[in-house]
Amino acid sequence: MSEAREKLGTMLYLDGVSVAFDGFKAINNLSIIVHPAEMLAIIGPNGAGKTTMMDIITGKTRPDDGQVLFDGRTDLTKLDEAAIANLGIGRKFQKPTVFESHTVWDNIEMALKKPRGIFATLFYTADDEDIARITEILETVRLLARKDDYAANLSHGQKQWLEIGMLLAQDPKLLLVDEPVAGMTDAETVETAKLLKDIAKTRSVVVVEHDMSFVRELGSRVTCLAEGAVLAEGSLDQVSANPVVIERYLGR
Amino acid sequence: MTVGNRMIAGLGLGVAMTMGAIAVPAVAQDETIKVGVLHSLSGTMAISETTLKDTMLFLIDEQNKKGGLLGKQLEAVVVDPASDWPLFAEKARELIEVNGVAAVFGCWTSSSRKSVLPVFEELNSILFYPVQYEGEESQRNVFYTGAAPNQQAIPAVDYLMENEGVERWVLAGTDYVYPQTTNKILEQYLLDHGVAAEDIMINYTPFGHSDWQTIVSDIKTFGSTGKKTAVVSTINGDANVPFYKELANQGVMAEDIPVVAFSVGEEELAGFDTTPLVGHLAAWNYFQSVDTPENEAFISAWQTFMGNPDKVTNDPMEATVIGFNLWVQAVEKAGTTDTDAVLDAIIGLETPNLTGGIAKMLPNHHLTKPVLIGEIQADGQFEVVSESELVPGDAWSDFLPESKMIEADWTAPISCGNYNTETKTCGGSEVAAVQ
Amino acid sequence: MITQALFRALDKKAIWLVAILLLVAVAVPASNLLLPVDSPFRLPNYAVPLFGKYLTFAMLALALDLVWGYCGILSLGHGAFFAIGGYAMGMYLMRQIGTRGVYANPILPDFMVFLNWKELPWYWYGMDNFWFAMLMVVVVPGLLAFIFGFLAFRSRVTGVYLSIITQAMTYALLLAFFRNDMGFGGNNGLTDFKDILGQSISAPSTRAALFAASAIALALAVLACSAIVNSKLGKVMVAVRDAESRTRFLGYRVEYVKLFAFVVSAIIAGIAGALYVPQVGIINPSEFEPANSIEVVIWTAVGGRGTIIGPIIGGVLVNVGKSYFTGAFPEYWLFALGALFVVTTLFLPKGIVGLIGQYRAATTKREQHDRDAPTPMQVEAGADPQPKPAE
Amino acid sequence: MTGAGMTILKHLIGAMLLLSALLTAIPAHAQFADADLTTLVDALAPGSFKDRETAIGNLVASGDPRAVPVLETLLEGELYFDETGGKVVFTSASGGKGAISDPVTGADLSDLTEADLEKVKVNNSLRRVLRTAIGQMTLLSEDARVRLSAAQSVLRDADPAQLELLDSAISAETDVRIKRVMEQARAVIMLKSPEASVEDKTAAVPVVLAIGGRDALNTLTTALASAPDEIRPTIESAIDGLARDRAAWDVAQNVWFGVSLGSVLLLAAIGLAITFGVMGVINMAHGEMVMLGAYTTFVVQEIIRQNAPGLFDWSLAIALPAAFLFTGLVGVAIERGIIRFLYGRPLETLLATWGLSLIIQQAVQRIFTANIREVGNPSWMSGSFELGGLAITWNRFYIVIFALLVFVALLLVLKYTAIGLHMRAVTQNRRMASSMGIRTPLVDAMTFGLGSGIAGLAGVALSQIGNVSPNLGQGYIIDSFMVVVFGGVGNLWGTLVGALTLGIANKFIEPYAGAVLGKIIILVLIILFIQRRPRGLFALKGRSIEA
Repeated sequence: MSEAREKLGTMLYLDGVSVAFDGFKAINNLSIIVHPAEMLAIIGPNGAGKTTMMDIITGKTRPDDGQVLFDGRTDLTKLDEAAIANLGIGRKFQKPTVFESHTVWDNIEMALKKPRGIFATLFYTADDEDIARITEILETVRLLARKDDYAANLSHGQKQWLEIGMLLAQDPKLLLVDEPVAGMTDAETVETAKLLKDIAKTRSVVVVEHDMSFVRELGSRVTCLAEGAVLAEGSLDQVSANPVVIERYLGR
Repeated sequence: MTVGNRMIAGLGLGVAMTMGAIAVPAVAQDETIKVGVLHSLSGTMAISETTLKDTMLFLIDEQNKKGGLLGKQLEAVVVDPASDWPLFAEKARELIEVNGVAAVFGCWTSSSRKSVLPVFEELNSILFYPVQYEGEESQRNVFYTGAAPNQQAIPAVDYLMENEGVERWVLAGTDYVYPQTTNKILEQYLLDHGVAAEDIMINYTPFGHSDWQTIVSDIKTFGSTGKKTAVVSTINGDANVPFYKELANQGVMAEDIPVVAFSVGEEELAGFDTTPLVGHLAAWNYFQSVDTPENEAFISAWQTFMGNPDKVTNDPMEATVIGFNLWVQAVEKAGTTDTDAVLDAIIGLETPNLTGGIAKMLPNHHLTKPVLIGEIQADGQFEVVSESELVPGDAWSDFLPESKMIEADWTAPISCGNYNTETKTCGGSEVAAVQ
Repeated sequence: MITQALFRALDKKAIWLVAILLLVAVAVPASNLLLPVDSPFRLPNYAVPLFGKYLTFAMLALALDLVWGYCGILSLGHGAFFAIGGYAMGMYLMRQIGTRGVYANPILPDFMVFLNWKELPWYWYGMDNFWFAMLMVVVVPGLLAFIFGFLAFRSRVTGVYLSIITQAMTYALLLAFFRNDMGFGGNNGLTDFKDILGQSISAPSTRAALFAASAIALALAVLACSAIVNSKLGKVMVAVRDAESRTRFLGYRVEYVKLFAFVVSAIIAGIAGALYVPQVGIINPSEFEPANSIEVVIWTAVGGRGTIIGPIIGGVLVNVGKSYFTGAFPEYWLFALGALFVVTTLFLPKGIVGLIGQYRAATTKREQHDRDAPTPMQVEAGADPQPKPAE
Repeated sequence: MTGAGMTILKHLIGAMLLLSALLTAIPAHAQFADADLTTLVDALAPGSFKDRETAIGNLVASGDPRAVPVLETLLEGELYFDETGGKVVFTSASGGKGAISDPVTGADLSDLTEADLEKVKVNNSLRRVLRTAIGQMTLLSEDARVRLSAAQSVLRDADPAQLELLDSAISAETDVRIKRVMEQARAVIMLKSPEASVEDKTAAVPVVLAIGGRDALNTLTTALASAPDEIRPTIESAIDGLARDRAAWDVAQNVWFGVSLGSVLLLAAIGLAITFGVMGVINMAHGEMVMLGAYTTFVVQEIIRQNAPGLFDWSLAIALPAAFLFTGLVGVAIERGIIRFLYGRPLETLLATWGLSLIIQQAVQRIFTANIREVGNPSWMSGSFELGGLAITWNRFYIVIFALLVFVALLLVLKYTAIGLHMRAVTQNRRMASSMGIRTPLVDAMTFGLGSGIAGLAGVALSQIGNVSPNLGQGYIIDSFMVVVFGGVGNLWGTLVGALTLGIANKFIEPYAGAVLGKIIILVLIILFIQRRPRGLFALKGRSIEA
């Protein structure tokens, strides 16, 4: 009973999830809960299963076992990537993945929350509202000046921002952000943290990150993963004080 | 200029250049008589056809040494249709329209011949087709100098029945029109001769089939019921080498199960050691081993021309030679290379076969030929074991219900390729349209 | 909606291209039919169907480019759709022969009489009707592409795996059509056509009309393709080509995008095949040869893939070259052709179009972006790498 | 029953026999004057095949052992006659000592000229007659090998007319093996002969049954038709037993055919598994590497034929390293000249190598002409042997072994040698490998060279079963790609399993669907299979693969 109620209020609910590749347990009985309009930072050593966890949530990898629910009701394990994306889950990849042979503008336009059907797409023409929305997003991610440039010509940091912009354009309820500040300058990092915190006011955000100062900047709840399972949970201070975490991840 | 119109300008230029390139020779000088050679020099058929291209060059060279034709030198125009059937049609058109050839010698496969037929009909030119084929065709502009089914398949089966006492038959072929038709004719022929249906096995394989284990093993099983069994092979060109190698290795001896082939000649046998295959048969109208003065002279002149004393000769080469000789005679008789005049002049002309006897151009555009049955020898040559009288080529098989009442006669008053002797009409009005 | 899409398609390049094609559609027949025979500007009769053939090849290359250049699906079996379209047309032409066949059978084509068939197989029904046959030209390649694509894309078969199974498809069809039992004339295929829509197929006027039809069909295909690639769907196609799984995470059904491109492309190829057959006068299984499909890939690459004009240039130029060299250097032309492919890949990675782009880049600086945009192959290599070795 | 050893022995003896028969001088107790025998021998030349058959009969009737070499020479097709005088002679080709010699006396007849000599023609039916005749005449020979072959020939013909001769031979025979063959022959004759008593026939059934295999089945089936009612059940049950055996052996035979086809596919594909599977080069010129290997074999054999014919049986052993080196070098040249500019652009390699394949084909055609070239089978690769109810041809047998050897060798090279280690390192992470001091360009060239060299080895093997022409490679390229992709790109084991699976599946479908339809079915199955497993049979799982 209480379990059902517990699920009902969540944005993302993982319970007892396991997956193995050729016998290697990448995720082992993992349980995580994210509430609406909440930010969760996930830290953990390499190979802890962070990216695999994202793959499971976004439908790229099917878990062998366990429950993955979105919005307390929708079973994500039955859906494919596109369906999950259309439910309102956006994902930003570890390595910035933007469409390099398209302009910045087109990248956002494609991400914009609009009917994704073949013919709807074929006959789509941007109306004023869409143009305004795209402009607004480009402003937010500070790429308006480069809207006609090919994405390939952006710097690494700009690509990261473009991808975040694409996430925004999708208007998701839940954002999965994988190492958003890798390759950014300190100033950019601060900006990014601000932006994410802003986003988290209205949406749920899961951030995977190695950069401890960035995580501190975010000031959110922290979960530490190791070997595919939760090692510790709590505030960053609590987690980083945890002796097991120190031994397994932070070192010394 | 945008990229687009630059490119389009380029395209236009390209097309214009091609037009130029192809169109210029059309205004050709007339000091020579041009002869088209339409044989594949690349692709799968090059194995068989390049030799015929060389044969044509050889014949034209010889003719020019004799002073040419009508006081002019002959000039070969060689193109490469690259074993690509639609390209045959394109190249035929190019030879006739652009190069203005007086006649074309070419094609090997039925598909290539079928592909060019409409071209020769439309442009009213002449094709000499030098390969044995399935028959069921006689076209006004085409001369079939290879064997019709009654000049190869049926005599071979007769030989096996009479001399080897064969009672059980495997008809093995590549799955295309020539074997299908030939086997259809043979099946009917065998049934007519009292062979039971269960004593006939028909098997088809794809082009270039290379794994013959199962089929050879099946042949062995089929042939081991105590009844004398033979294989009639219409297996195409390059699939033959692996087939014979498998026969040899599985120990299918000619004395037990003879294989008689219609598409295996000296060229194919040059591809392997024939010692284990001695005694297997082939039916042709020509073998290199035939001992006549004409043949001896031809072989030595050919080998000298090619600069290779081991160069073999084969049946389609002889068919090319006969076709060429008849065309030369017809042009001399008509005094012109004009198609209609040559078509009229050539009927009834005669030239000696290289194997003895006389090849006469019949009104149905086929020839009289002797049928030779040869046994494979250890040196890759054939030993003639049976030689028939001259057999006139029959375009329309008498053993198929649909065609037994059809005759071809390109002389007046019938002048058509498919005259129905029952209805006394010509089948297709294509013919009527031309006339 | 549709008008908007069409309007978008009419960018400057496309307008030029369509205009030129329409001009060619008029000029070539006019030059052949209207000018006196001795005029130096008159196109000889044989050239009309020959040029028509080049245009159908260009159309086939354009079709391939839609899936390969824009959507990243390297099909090594596109010749199959071309051939099927051709067979549909061939069946119609065959039925038009009627009693003019050698056996004078009003219903059965000669090769069926020849093989002792008694009645017309069901799939030949209706093919004597031109419009029904034309429907089949579109439907059969489209349906095959739909079924094949649905299975393959749904299972996320990509890269070389997809290329090889498309090759397997055309190879299987090649073998099947070789079989005489299939009822398509076996190795000889369908030939000896007489009429199309009551007009003699060898009449210069029919030839001219077929040429014009080919040029117009190509112009329409150019319009359709540029409408698609300039639409948002076209952008999604390129997105799929460059980063397939990213596109998925944006919520696009990649399999449907691919399926759409594949089916449209197959239909264009089918129409090209249907126009090819009456101009060359024969359709037979060799059109299914895997080597033919590979050649189409090469035309596209030589011209420059990922552009609308590139495959058209490639399709025409390579075939013009082939026509010329097989006649002029019959014994050596394969060296020339082979060398062309090697040289193109080594020195013209973006094809002939890329060469023009390079030339232009050297003279102007304005269109910086074009040049700096990644070429399809660079992106492809980055985004869709060969699987890592197993050990 | 007799087992493989026995049958192989038979096979070997049979092969040696013709030679020995020619060399063994049979002691001549001439019952005939030279002149009389000469007349009989000379009668072989003129007339039709029918006349020749009569002449042979007369010669056999003479019983003169000197007739045997004459008949054997005739069987070989090496007996000649002088066109002018009609005299039948031996030439050097027929084993005569001098150029031309008298077949009866052995006297030198060099006054005859070669040009006048004409072959005495034989055809198939005459060959049969000759074999029977020789069998008959040598059944009582003193040489055991000759007797064995004679007995086998009698067993083959099983002519009731020879019963008497056979009986006397059996009673005189001391060698158990030969005696058994003779008894088998006698049993077959019994079953055939309408005059034989029911007891004789009943006794014959188990003897025939013991021959086993298809031959016994045929004999019994034929006998059943004319058998008296009393022994029908015996024969029928014997037939049932044999048919059951046969069905089981047929399955085994299909498996063998499949393995053999699979090994051909494996050979053709394994080089591609390196150049395509490991390096990612879509190598359309792979088939041409195979073709170059086959032509290398041809060239090696030509050189041997002209310079050292005695070494012919070693030609393949010489061709293997030659082909490996030659095609390997060509591969290195291709890699250095073209492929290295195309890394990271896998599809570009398709175009360039396709162009290359056209050039190589055309070049070979210019050099060797388009005609099929003869590549001979060494004697140890000719013929077949029986293993229980399986008939296995030697060339296929060796090719299976060879394919597996190449596979194992390649695995070992990749696993345990430095170059193999470097190859794997470079293909997995080029930058890392190069920063660790591996000379990546050298390794690339070596890898491509290795793949090409293996294709060359395949060419040597494939020249033994197919034809050698410029198009040879085209016949294998599509199948090779199918195998590599079906097995899973980049996985050698996948290539092995893929090749064998496709081979065996093909051979089990072929008897039901025919060769053409069978191939179509296999292709459709591959397409469907790839839907199920989009990365082939041996795909790796995990997230790195799917990036």
